[in-house]
Amino acid sequence: MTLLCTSADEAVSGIADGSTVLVGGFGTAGMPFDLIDALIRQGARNLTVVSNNAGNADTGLAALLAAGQVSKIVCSFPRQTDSWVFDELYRGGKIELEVAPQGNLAERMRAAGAGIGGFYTRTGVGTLLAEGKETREIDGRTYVLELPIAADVALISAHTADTLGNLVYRKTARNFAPVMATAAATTVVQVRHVVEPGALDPEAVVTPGIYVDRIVRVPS
Amino acid sequence: MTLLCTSADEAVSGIADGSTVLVGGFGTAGMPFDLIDALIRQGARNLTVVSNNAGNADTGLAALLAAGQVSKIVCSFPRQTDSWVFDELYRGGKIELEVAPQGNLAERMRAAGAGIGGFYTRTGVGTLLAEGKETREIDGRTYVLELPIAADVALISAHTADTLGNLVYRKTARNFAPVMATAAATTVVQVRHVVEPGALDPEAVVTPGIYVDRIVRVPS
Amino acid sequence: MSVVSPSIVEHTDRGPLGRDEMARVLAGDIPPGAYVNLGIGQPTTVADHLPPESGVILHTENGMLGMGPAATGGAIDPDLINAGKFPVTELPGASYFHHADSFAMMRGGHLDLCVLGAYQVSASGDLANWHTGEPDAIPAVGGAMDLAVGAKQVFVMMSLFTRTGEPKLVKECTYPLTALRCVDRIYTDVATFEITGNQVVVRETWGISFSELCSRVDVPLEVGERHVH
Amino acid sequence: MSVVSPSIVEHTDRGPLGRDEMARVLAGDIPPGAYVNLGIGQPTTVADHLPPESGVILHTENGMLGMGPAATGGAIDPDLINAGKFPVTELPGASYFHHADSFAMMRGGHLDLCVLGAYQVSASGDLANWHTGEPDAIPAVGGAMDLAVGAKQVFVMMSLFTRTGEPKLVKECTYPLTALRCVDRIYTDVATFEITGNQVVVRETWGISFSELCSRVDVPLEVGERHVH
Repeated sequence: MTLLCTSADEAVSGIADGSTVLVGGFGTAGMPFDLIDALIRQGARNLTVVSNNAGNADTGLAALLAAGQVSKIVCSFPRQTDSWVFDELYRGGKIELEVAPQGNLAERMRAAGAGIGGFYTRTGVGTLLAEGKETREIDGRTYVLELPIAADVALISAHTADTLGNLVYRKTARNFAPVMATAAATTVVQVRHVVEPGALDPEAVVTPGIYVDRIVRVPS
Repeated sequence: MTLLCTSADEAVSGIADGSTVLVGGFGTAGMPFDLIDALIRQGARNLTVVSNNAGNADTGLAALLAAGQVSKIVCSFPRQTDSWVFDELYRGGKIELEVAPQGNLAERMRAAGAGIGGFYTRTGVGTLLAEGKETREIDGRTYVLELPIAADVALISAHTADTLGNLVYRKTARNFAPVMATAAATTVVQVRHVVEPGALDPEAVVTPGIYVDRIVRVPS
Repeated sequence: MSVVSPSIVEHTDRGPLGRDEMARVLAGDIPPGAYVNLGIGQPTTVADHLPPESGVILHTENGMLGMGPAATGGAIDPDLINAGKFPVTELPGASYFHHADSFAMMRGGHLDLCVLGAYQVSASGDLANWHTGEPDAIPAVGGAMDLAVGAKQVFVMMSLFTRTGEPKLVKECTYPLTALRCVDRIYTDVATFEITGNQVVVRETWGISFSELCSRVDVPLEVGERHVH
Repeated sequence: MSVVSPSIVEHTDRGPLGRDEMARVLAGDIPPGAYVNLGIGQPTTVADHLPPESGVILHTENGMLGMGPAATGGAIDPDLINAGKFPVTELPGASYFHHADSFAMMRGGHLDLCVLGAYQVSASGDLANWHTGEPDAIPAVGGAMDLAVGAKQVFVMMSLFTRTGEPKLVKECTYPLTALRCVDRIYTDVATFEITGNQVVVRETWGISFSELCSRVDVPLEVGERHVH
């Protein structure tokens, strides 16, 4: 059952200290700014955040980091020209960092959502990022074992939802959101538009409502 | 580069004896009847076919089996009320059968298409279908290791293609086709309509053209 | 203060449930708004007892959520079928997806419930429903193993006895297994059962008393308790 | 009968290639109709030298095939960016997909070609392009490791020497590796190289002769052969 919330604050209510939170977006495209702002107001601390980047400039994920609510971040590309909030926390030893290849980040969340206990990938073989991980020869090639990333909560944004939680996205703002929606116990979505069931083309739904727990419409 | 063929015969040309061929469809929905008929005319033998079922009545995959071109079939559900062609070949010892859970069939083809060397699944644990397969405890649960199914050729059907090979499907005729398109060295598609690039909604493309090698339009 | 009373309901003033009645009883236990997969064969008939206002959303493993009733006449579309390969319809809010996504949904634990037929269920919830084990049988598993391990809850729907009177609820399955310890409830013509831990609890009987049931099934049966305030 | 002749072309009558010229040389080697991912930074500029009639289709790992040129002015759309997070445009025939599908495409070997920058490439094609290895560096890998193992061919684009004159084509990488034995060709300001088996073959030079190149790079270099009929 998908709950249509009346505010972003309602949508993020109940997120516990110590939660693992998936945060959608690639840079700022698809980042759920309103949900993050609400999470800052809500105040959950000691969070593990999984997101492609570690925040840009001073808003969105960067603001959550600046609020001191994140103890660990799992991402593929923290270092950016405008990642100064993360950079300072990291150099000050105030945040733990796990860097994962972007494809592993995506595939590990997909695995969590798909009931896969682990998978073998060629990505990272022979590199620092595979150190300490199990490797295995399959058909003459070396693979690394990667494990799922499951989460308590996913915060994502989409373009339009119907009231059953079916989602469509817009252009490259889609990025990680559909995968994250499958990997979290509770998926919270900010959308620009909410429509009635039947208004979305069933052939074009990207995230079926089964993956969506809470929706809030935000001004675009 | 996607090649627009003028006939189903051209589309299936060059399929070698001994090939592994993925055949789309769930029952008859989405079955590429015209491509199969062309493959019967083309005559490749000793094929391994991967498909959800083992043919219905006397047309499509059943006709390919009846033509004696298939030495092994990998499927989830061969036994149906109208699978008499397969049943007779099987009971006569004239075809080898590998039964796989339907989810493993789909996920193993996805793995082949996604560069995954193997994955752990809970499906089949403790059953005949996991006998002889490696098992492993992950987080206190038992999983079975399943390996990819890659193929030489995929024969699938879609509703509409653009000339770059982007595909959209129709309702539950979509089924295995998008996954099979990723798992074969050569993907051949029969479609009802061909349109120019730009005519399909980029948000609604299901199979990007990168996975499609040959297209042929067939009367619907 | 609370009083503990047995929670079983015995309908001994009537005969066993008919197939349609079984489907209705099971349908009544499906929570509103649940995402449900109904296995092929008898479980499919449960859909006939789910009113639209229940908000239950049906999944079919061949790539659809929001499946509607069987299609008839001009509404029959060969591109729109259920897992049993019968023509069905589409409800508002439906979505289509490919087979790997459909089974990821199932295997990833997103379906609230599936309903499956069975040859046998063991006292610990092992399920056998795909293979008779006979030497000349052609094995066919379909999505049964995926559903059994993937759905949050597995309800089985079957007659309790074979035509020759053998119980299908058994200590250990003799048929080849579909999945281990996966069944949560069993809906039969003469009783409904809940498998909790290693207990088999009888919730309701039809045309048979609890004590007679115990004598005909070679599995220890319990009566549930209800706390009455 | 065929005559074997060296296939190297030495442009010693001019200086090294500028960045734009490097991009043009590389672009000229991309087969028509290829599916290509251009890494962030310098490789992105290759797109400026791919005419529409080449039919080359660009992939961006943040979920798109059919990426068009950079967006400017009113065409800038914050929902439509490339992997470097710059605004881009959409070409007819484009498609969008989520990150797992995008990387499955990459990792599954479906891209014909990717172009990456590098700190170092070894004689056997090992690539180092994600981490300086300095103790205070913040590591950031993005999609580099996935691209390097996934694309059918990996072209590297870099200056051949560091600012202090050290060659970046080395016997063994001293920087942390991105992937093993993955690089097929190296496009630099002074030469292009092909890595075949364990040979490094020089195809073309600019502003430097083959022999001078050999003296400045601590890797055995070969001259390719061409069969002339």
